Amino acid sequence: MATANIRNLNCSQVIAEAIGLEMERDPRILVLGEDVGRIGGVFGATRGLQERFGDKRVRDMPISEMAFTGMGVGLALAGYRPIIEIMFADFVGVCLEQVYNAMAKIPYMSGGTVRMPMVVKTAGGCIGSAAQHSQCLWGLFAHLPGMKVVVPGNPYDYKGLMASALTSDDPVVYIEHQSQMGKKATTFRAGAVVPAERYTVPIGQAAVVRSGRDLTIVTLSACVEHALEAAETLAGEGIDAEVIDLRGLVPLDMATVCASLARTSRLLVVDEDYVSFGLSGEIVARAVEELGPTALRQVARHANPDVPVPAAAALEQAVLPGPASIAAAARRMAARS
Amino acid sequence: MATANIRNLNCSQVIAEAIGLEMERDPRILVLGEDVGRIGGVFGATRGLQERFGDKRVRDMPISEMAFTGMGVGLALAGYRPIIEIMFADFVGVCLEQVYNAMAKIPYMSGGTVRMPMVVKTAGGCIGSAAQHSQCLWGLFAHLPGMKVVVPGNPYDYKGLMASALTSDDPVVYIEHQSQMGKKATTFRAGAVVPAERYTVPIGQAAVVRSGRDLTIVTLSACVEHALEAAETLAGEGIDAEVIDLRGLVPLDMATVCASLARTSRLLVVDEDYVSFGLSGEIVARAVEELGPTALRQVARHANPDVPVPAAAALEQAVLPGPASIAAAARRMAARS
Amino acid sequence: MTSLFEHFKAMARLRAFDEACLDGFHKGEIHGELHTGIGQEAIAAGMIPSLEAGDALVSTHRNHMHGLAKGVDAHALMAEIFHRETGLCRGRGGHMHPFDLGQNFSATGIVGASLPVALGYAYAFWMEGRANVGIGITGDGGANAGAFHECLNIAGAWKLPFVVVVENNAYAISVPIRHVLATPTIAERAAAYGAPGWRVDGTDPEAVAEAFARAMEHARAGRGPAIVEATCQRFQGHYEGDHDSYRSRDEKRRMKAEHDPLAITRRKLVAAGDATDLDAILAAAKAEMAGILERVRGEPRPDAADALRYRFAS
Amino acid sequence: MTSLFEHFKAMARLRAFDEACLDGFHKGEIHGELHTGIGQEAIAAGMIPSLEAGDALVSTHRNHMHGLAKGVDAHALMAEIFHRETGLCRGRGGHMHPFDLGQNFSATGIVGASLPVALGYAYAFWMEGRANVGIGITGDGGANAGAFHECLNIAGAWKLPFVVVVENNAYAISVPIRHVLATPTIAERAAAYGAPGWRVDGTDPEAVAEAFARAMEHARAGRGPAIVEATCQRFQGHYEGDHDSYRSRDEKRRMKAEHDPLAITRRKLVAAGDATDLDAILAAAKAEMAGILERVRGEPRPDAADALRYRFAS
Ligand SMILES: Cc1ncc(C[n+]2csc(CCOP(=O)(O)OP(=O)(O)O)c2C)c(N)n1
Ligand SMILES: Cc1ncc(C[n+]2csc(CCOP(=O)(O)OP(=O)(O)O)c2C)c(N)n1
Ligand SMILES: [Mg+2]
Ligand SMILES: [Mg+2]
Repeated sequence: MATANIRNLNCSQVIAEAIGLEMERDPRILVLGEDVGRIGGVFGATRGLQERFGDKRVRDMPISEMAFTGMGVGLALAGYRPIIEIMFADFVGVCLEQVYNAMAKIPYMSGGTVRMPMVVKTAGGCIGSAAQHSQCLWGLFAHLPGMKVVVPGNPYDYKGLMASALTSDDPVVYIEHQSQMGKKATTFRAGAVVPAERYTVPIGQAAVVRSGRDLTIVTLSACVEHALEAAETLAGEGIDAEVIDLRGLVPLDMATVCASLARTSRLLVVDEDYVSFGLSGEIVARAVEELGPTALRQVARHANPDVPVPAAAALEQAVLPGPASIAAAARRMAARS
Repeated sequence: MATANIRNLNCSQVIAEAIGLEMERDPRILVLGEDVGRIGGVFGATRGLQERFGDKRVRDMPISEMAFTGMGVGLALAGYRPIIEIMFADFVGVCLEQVYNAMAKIPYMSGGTVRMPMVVKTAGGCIGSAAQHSQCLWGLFAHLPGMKVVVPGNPYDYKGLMASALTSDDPVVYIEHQSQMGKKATTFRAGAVVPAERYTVPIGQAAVVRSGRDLTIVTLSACVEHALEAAETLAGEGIDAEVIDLRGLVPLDMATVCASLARTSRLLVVDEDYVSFGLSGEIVARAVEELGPTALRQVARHANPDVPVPAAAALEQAVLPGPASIAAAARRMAARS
Repeated sequence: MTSLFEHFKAMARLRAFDEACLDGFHKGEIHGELHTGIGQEAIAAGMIPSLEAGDALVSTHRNHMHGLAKGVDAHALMAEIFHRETGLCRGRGGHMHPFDLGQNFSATGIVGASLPVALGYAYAFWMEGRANVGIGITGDGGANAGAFHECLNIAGAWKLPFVVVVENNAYAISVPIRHVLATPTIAERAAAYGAPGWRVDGTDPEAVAEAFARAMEHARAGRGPAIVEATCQRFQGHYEGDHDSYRSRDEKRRMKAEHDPLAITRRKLVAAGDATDLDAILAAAKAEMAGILERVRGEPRPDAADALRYRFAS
Repeated sequence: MTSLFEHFKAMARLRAFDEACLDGFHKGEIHGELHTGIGQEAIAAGMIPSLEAGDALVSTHRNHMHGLAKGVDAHALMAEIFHRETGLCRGRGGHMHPFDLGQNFSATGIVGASLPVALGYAYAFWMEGRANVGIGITGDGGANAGAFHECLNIAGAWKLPFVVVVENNAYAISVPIRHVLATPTIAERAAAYGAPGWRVDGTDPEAVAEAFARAMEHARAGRGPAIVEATCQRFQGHYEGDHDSYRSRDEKRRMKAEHDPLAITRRKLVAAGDATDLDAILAAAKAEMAGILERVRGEPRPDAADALRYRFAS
């Protein structure tokens, strides 16, 4: 780890590094997607891989997502471990069929005789590109059974979770946050140090990224950094927030969440995805189921209020969680208790 | 209403009747879908309409769902009120793009200058056709903002909610239950009487279909009948269950649910859709948010445990709610209290 | 070259298989839907001579005959259709979702979804420099799905070993293909992908075999994709229970009288003076499949307690 | 017939519009992405003469010029791009999602998704017996999406008035179309849909106008769909901020030197002895668009308090 502290990659470089290490290790891994080859991905997360591994293993595809997502299924059946890149999560509407009816279901439908070691890699979250290029949609993937849903929120996890996804025998949806791809590792509050060597972060384990006594903020992806920033502000006001990074939705690590809630008894779920019928409701429901309703003194959700992401900056800011709005939500809870 | 009690239509006939009445009233309504014309739909819910309204207004489409769902969007922009039939809800993976990125978002993206009076009509639920033809998926639609999601569970509502969908200026997803399409009106415990005249059932209003003191069963679609049957059994055991038919997910009528919970303080959500990241979690979360965590003494969910629907009957029965399993879930709650 | 007699034998087995399924279905032994290929046997039979073990075949909701043609064990397939623990997929998949990794065979219940998966195999073979082919089956209806275009374009651009077999039985459920097709044939679309396309009489196993062999050679030789469109008739309703009101009584009578691949082939064999007892062939096929059905009937169904197994490897 | 001079005037306005947007973008006045059509003006300009108010046009992420060609108010469009309350969509949609019901104009940010919506209009016109056309724009990349096939097949089967204009600028972001296309041209796919297809030089407004007029007449006359493929070059990166490393410096230099539709047209006008002061035309267009931009700059942005408005009618 001698090199760790002098490396200052951005998250997309970290991901490319992880994929490169796995591709070296395992010749069955290949990458299909739009612009993943010559330019190494519109967010840069496959940069340099085509040069190293050739244009068959890292392939620029036409805009035919249904075909190449299904090719991923066929390649997995043929013994490969394909990474299929859907450039933005928003585009999954053109190929969801192969994702949920084939990739996710074949292991179960085949009675366990077939495994689907396939990774759907995509970018979610908002960087200002409005309603059709800003969605998280992890709640959608997680609702559909059969795939693991991994959502890293810091450089260390981007690398380690990609390694785990590529060694998993189950299908994995791996969702990056657009805003983090160009963000330098050293600017992160959590997971800023990224070893050059290969390592894995287990899928399905949440992390307590900040300990606190007063309330538990449960979140993931870019909102983890927002929540940590909010927690610093709140600390100055005498509110001590614990922050949990879920690191994914399926499997959902409720043990870590419940252990925290057992101490704080206040739950604030922060989610950049749409609020209804998704992650935030599931967290609340499972907390209530597992701890019993009376164990929780307060419960709140702060997420996109079920509107398409608007184009105008002021509107966008009004519907997405950020450090200030998270702090405000926590303050409202503190005031009520 | 003189004729009401002598009519014994099945639900698909009731739906066809509703559509016919609206098409007579409003020449802008048309129906596009596979097999909707000559044979009147594989479930019969558009039977007789092509003969009455011609093959332009009731059109058999090729298996090109992306094209004809998008045609619905174009037709709505051109001033029509299209009904787009996606034969099974499971197939939405080939055309979700036009449903969620176009139909559902255009009203908001256009700043309210464009309305999308479009109905996506589809059949969900299980009648034994395994993993790719048995899904409910209402949780998926409801998670994606901009469309109303209507799920009738009895003949009266099938008719009245279709009338409302076809007069709504908002996009509506209308989900039938496969198992109810051939079921005769008179065999229903609720909503068995279907007037011949036109009437509407408002979108977004739940119905208390059975009053009870001990617990509140919140459900929808075919599970309403299952829950009513379970409630009869439970009544004989001294457990008095209230049953609420949500009749849809968006808008979600939590007022009716909360009013009931204020009395029973026990919530059992029954859902044929996948349990996680969907309807059942949302109900629990909103109930906790609106009533406060301490208002509820018990909370439970009974839904598909996040597996694809298996082919074998015994397995299928093991993962889907039915009268016996609902009664058992209620009994477990009663035993704990 | 495969003799017409061999084709007849193959077709007899294919029909007998689906008739055994029908028998079980009508006795209420199959939970859910059933789509048979009865009337379409000459297509699967015509494919057999050109299929190698290393090739991959991805089929549709109407897949039994393709599975058998690809070498899937008839017992394992039938046991799956009857949802037994001894089935290909332990009764979890059912008749629309058979998966046989060993034979590179699978299917899907979603129309149009077979082709992308077959293309994935084709890409694998091409990468490996293996002279194998990914074959995707579709009906006439499925050829109107967008995936058809996406897959053939990709295969055409990179000369992937990809063959599309279109079973054109003139209908997608109730919708006549001629009402919803821009061109007289599906095969002629091949030009849009720089590929050859052949339309053949899909009730004639020799015609199918010849066109399919040509397509497979083309693909194996690294010259890219090809389309084989085989016209045929579906004797049963779209699924068992289909009222089939969209085809007139007369149309259905003529279909069976004039377009039965078994009857046609039989007449040809007889006319050519083949002395074999063809009834004995049919009877043997029937007996084989009836035997398998009997065996399946005695086999265990999945246990409800196992409903959550197999969803994840770990 | 529209004179070359008129085309020049139209192109000057189209370019000036996108240059004004660029100006604002580089001053940080546009939140989010921007895709311009600079270099591709001859296509939109060539469409103008054949577009009627009652026709419908559905465009892509690169839609400004098509909107202007269809008659969308330049101020309302620019105000939308700059997310003003005075914009076409009150600043909610942004530059990829303009909707103008009055002009039957809309767009989408999802590649391939424009054509189905345009086909819906075509169906409406056909039903009404109106001699109007639904026009769908796609890039070369979008022509590989499945929707292209589904829509053209439907239009071909029923002879719907549907015209597809393919702006072939040789790239889908970084992917050269020649690497991912099975045929030399996109236009030749038209035969697969029983339709005519023309490939023209999309830097020549007269060539575009002629082919587009022919396609529109074909569609208006009830003879079904048509494809117009217009080759062109995109001068800017795919979006503003694109490193554009996939095109060599030399390629980009030649592109601007040899394939600029404004420069080409200007040379032709000068060679033909046209005495008009073309610089004055360019200056007037620039002034018009700069004026609009100034006006937009003074207009109010949406209020955060209104973020939840407009999601439902009721
Ligand atoms: C995407 C999708 N749309 C619709 C269906 C429903 N469906 C099942 S089979 C079928 C007809 C298929 O026709 P064709 O491809 O000609 O095959 P055939 O049944 O005639 O063999 C339809 C519409 C489906 N399974 N998937
Ligand atoms: C379904 C879908 N896939 C991918 C994208 C991302 N994307 C946006 S534009 C573009 C390239 C489009 O190329 P082309 O159609 O040739 O249009 P051009 O940008 O060259 O005008 C891509 C891949 C998208 N918006 N939608
Ligand atoms: Mg067919
Ligand atoms: Mg392009």
